[in-house]
Amino acid sequence: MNILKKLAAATALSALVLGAAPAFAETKIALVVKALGNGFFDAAAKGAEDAAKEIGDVTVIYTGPTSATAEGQIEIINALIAQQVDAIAISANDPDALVPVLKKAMSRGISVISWDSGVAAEGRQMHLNPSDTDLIGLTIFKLAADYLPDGGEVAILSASSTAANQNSWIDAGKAILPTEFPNITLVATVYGDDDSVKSTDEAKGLIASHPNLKAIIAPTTVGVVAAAQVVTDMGLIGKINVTGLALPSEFKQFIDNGSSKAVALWNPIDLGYSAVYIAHALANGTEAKPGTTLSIGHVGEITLDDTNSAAMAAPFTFDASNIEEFSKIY
Amino acid sequence: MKNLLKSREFWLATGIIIIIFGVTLRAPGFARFANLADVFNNTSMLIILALGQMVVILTRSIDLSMAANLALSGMIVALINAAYPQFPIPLLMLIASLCGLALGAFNGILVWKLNIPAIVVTLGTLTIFRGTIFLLAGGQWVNASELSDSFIQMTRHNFLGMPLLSWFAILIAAAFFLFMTRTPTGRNLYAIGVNPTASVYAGINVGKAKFISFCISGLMSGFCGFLWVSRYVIGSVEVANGYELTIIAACVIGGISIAGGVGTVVGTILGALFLGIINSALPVINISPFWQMAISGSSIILAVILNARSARNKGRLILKQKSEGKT
Amino acid sequence: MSDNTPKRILPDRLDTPLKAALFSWPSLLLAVTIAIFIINSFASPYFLSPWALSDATFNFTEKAIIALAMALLIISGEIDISVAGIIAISSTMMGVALQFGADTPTLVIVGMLTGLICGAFNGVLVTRLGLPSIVVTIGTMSLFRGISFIILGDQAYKGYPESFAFFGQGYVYWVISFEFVLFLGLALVYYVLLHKTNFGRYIYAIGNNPIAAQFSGVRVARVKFVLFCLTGIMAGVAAVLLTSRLGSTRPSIARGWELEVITMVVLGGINILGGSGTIQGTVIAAFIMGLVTFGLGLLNVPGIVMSIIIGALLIGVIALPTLLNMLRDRLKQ
Amino acid sequence: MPTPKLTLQNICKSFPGVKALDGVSLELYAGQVTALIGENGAGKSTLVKVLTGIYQPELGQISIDGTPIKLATAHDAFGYGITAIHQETVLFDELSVAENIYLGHAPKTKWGTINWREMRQAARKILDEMGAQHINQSTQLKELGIANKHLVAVARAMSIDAQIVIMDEPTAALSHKEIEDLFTLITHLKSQGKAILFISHKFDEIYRIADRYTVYRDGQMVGSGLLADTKQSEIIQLMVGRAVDQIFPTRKTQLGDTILKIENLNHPTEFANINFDLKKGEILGFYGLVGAGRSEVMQALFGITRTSSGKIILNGKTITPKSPADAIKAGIVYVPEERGTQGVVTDMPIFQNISLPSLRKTSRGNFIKMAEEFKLAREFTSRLDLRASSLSQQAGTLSGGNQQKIVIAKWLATNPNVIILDEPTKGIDIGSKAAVHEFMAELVEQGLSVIMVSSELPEIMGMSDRIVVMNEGHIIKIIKNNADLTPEKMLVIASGMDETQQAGDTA
Repeated sequence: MNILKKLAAATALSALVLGAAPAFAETKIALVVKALGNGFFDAAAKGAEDAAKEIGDVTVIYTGPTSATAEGQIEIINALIAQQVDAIAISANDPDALVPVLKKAMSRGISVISWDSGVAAEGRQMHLNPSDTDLIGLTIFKLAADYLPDGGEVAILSASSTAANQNSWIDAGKAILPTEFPNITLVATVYGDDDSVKSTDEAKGLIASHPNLKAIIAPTTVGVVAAAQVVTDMGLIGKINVTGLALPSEFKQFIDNGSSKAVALWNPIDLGYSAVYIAHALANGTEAKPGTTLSIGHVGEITLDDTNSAAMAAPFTFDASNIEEFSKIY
Repeated sequence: MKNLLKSREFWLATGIIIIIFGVTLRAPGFARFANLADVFNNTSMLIILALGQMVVILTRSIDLSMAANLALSGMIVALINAAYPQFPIPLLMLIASLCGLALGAFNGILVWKLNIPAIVVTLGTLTIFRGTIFLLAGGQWVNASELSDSFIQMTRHNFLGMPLLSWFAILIAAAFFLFMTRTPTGRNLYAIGVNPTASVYAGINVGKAKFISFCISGLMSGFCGFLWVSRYVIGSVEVANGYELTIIAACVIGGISIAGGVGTVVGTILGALFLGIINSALPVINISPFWQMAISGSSIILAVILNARSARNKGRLILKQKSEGKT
Repeated sequence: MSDNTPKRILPDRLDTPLKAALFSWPSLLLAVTIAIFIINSFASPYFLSPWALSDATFNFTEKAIIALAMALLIISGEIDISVAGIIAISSTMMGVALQFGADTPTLVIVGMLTGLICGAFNGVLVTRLGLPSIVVTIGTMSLFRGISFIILGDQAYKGYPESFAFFGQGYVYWVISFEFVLFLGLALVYYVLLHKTNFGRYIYAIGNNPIAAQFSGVRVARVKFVLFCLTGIMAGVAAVLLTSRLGSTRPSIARGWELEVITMVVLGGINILGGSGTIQGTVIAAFIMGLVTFGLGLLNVPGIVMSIIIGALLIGVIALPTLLNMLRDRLKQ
Repeated sequence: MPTPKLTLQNICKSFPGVKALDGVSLELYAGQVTALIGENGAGKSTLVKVLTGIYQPELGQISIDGTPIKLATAHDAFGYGITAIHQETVLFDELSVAENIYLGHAPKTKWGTINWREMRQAARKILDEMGAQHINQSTQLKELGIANKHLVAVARAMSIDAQIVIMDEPTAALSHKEIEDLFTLITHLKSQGKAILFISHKFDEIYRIADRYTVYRDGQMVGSGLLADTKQSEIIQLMVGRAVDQIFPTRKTQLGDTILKIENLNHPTEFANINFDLKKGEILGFYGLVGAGRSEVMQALFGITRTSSGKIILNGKTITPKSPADAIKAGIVYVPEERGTQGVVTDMPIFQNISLPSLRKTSRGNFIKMAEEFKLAREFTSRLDLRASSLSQQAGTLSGGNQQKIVIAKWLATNPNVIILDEPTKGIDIGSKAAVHEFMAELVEQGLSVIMVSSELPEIMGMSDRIVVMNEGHIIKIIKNNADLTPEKMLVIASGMDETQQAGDTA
């Protein structure tokens, strides 16, 4: 006990000597993503930086594991807790596994929000959905249905089986499928783990096992590229339409070559921007409870629902007419 | 004929044919040439990598760094291609190969000159290589839109009905076959695996032969680094993560003895194909892909048990010698 | 001849134990650890906080607990690549038990028992059928995790009882976590087992020369079998801790841990070819890996970059004695 | 006097703590066989390694036809036409016979690749010339027996057209018939003008085949000359540095009751119908050629080899040892032939080696008590007069003789009933050899029973009370050792009653 007190004293001392302690008023917000290097999250980080500049006195720590695992994120959160960040905004690799460590963070006075891919309610103060879950579910199926006037078989190539956001969109889509698109049959759902190779293999598997497949829906930016590449390679352009959620800058060539008619996405820059705005507000005393309205800079404002979640704008559709323009932005 | 029935390769090939036949009963399209060619194409890189690993295992070593080497070499050419799209593709292929060769040589030097066990060396370099990728690329991925079209098309060009990727695998397999059966160096690699002491007496430099084997596995990793980026259209830290154990698994199923000196090029190819076919057959016969891991695990164990049975030490056979002498 | 020459009595040792200890591998590692500790405390102002240090331990204790048993296994000349697979299947079995309404003690027993069964399975394959352990366990690695995938598929088990959370999240006293105390306790047990018991001596003898050990009456197969079981149980314990810490089970749990555990053991000075090494070394190596990872994490350096340091350390420390010898030879000439 | 084909002058080679070769010389002549004679540890195998380029001597000169050469690698030796046939065949089990013959110098095609067809044909030709028509050039080496592997090794020597052929105890594992074939072959090689170095322990063979001799003792050359001018006793005198009949201790034999009885022991492939008994205070010698099945029988008694049927009765009780641990518990211990791999744990300290089978006794409740271990080690190392700097010294750093003492000390510490010694003096120096023999005598006088397996006739005849002769997995005869027994008789019996064989002249 005594030694530990000394250690604590030494901490304070070294902080003083080194002068590395942050300025008092500065708010440190950690933006934790599923995996580093992913274009979608890099765009979100850009938005986060914009928000930090606008608010002032905010430092954004952009971090994440190199492979999309919950264990990797836990290690990072432990390091963030030790650094005494003021807020953590996380896009989670697993909705359940991260709960204990995020609870610990909150108990140490850190504000925690999830964005993009959520964690279970007890592990965060609020969740920022990029868009309305039901709307995304509808959109991804609609993108497929629009180009299948006669109906047919479709299959889903998702991210990891534990990704909360993808799962909720797929569930929402499945729920409305019988009523909205009665002549579309969903024949399979497979998981590419946001890994290019696995996604490629899974896409090939889908095509091999379902000869009548008309469309692949990939609600993940990694999977959609892999699926479009497979369709291109196998010479199935025109036979199988790839659709889903894609980053225009990464996906442009597949709209151009016809392997995909249209994809959708929200603006990841806005998403990162909003996450930082909300995290800053919560870190500075705003309480998140159902009905609270939060202002998010130029994006506008959002209101929390019963589950302390809020949704941003409807997904935006990219097709041959506008992909050129948006591929220059994100 | 008797020899044929005794060979591992024969039984493995039979097993593969039975699987293809069985799958075809349930999914008639499976045995079509186009589909089988596709399965082969999918397995091409595993074949090339397993052949590289085979050479190392034959000399009683192991290379855990192949997948990391592949990812690093791949990232280097991906970065070059992203920055200079006009850079000639064959030159990129060469750069990736040389890069892999250099990394393999680094492993080899540590094993040869410092006498560190291969498993420790490659466990170390595996993490070093991965980390270096992150530093090189600054944590970014190189994705489809950044790579030039000619790079991406390199593995996809159709030539005589098969993609170039398949042809690369066939050419390399043929080269390995010649190398392992027809060249003195290839035979020396076998010899040092069978009996290192005797090899020294036969004038073979054991350390140098191990070095050569690591150069070969490195070269194959580097070349596959190029193929991987072109085929999967991505360069990232996570490329082929954990693949090192799949490569070793292919070798083991193919009858390469971890104790060195035993195994053939044909066996290794069949081992890789076995994994490839399992991989592609499961979804076709509607078995959940979640079964795949357990099946490949069981096949490894089964293969090891069968190999061990055929290689069991038979003792001196003193009494049998006598009966031989009488007849 | 022996009648007219006086019988000689050999001294027990030439070096004093202290001198030997001072130049041993663990001492070198300890020096490295202290150096890393000092560097860390200068590099980040947050490092020396008791809570931060406590949090840091969570990153490596589960792996280190497996490393203790793995150390013994590697000293005996075998290896177990399947430990992460065992974690997956143990965690999954706990999840299955949970579906049948198991309480916390039952969950712990199920986790450890699954580990034991898996370890015994490896042990039987290696000792009964005489198969090389590195290949067998590459196979069982896929098999064990594969069974998890078959059972769970894309699902997860969650909703573990409140009391179960103590193992991976609870604190015994102030910042001292249960995990950490358990690790230190197990380290002590393994230290005594390896260095102070007949069993430990047998392990060294087997690792140095299994045939001579067998010819000296050591029951080689039995000892190895027990070691595989111990490794399995430790993986089971790690599964309990990790499942409790994550509060849920996925089949992809602890993926890639096997190589990290082995790295820890080898860094700890245990000869991968068997026969030598100490528990002290392994424990210190666990701290080194934990401290390097956490120290760089505080600077927000991604884990993958840290692996360069770990990899270089691994090769460097193994190469050091050889390099020094080469240098000495050169100086002699 | 012709000029030598190969000359070695003043060769020195030392290892940590040992001067293996101390200024030795050697001359080999074309068309002649020179026998290199010396006890184990005299430096013969080191010399072979120097000649084949495995070891580089610190000093001295090697010349061929008067021209000085350097043998930096095994490849160099190859290039100069020097080849060796080793006592334990160093060949490649998994490779084919043809490849074993041609590894490293296979015939090539114009592309630089190996020409398998030509290689097989050439191998066939050489094997035929040697009279080895029965060996198929395409079979894997592991399918062959020991004698045939030797023939392959000889074929390898022929294939490089070696001018200098070294044969390191080539007959050790061969039957008399096979030895005859080998001698025919050597005569053939002589007629081709090859210079042959023949290393053997067996004087009958040396006198039959060799023209010259060179004797080494303790790393030094102590004599050389023409065999025709020299009597065997003189050579033995040179070899051991004293008269032979002093080697074995005299002892009073007092046989007690039967302690061990073996009844009809069988093994599916290694031995059959083994029956013998052992009395308290007896030394029972087991004689036969290498590969006669002696070690296999011993290992069955020690629980390593499983038997298919038969009984082992110790002190009137039938025991079935399933592992060495069982055998040790029953009181049967085994000093193995392969000391380095089966006897001592080379990287462990001396005291731990000695206490290994007795740990239960030196510990309390399975917890090690090091003081007890040291006490045990001190007691038995001093009884055996072990030479080492301390009890914590690594066993592997000691000489062969001292390692053997550790193994024996280890077993005595278990307080056994029966001690089996498998080639107890193989590869150890004269001094330790005598000490081991003396100690054996001491042991039996104290009432222990000893089974001694040996291929050295003098040792068997000098030490045993009775001799069991084995051949091809069977016991041929059990002979009482008395003044009537001559080495000639023994050889005739051991060769499987083949009366046509004449043993060479002996002293």
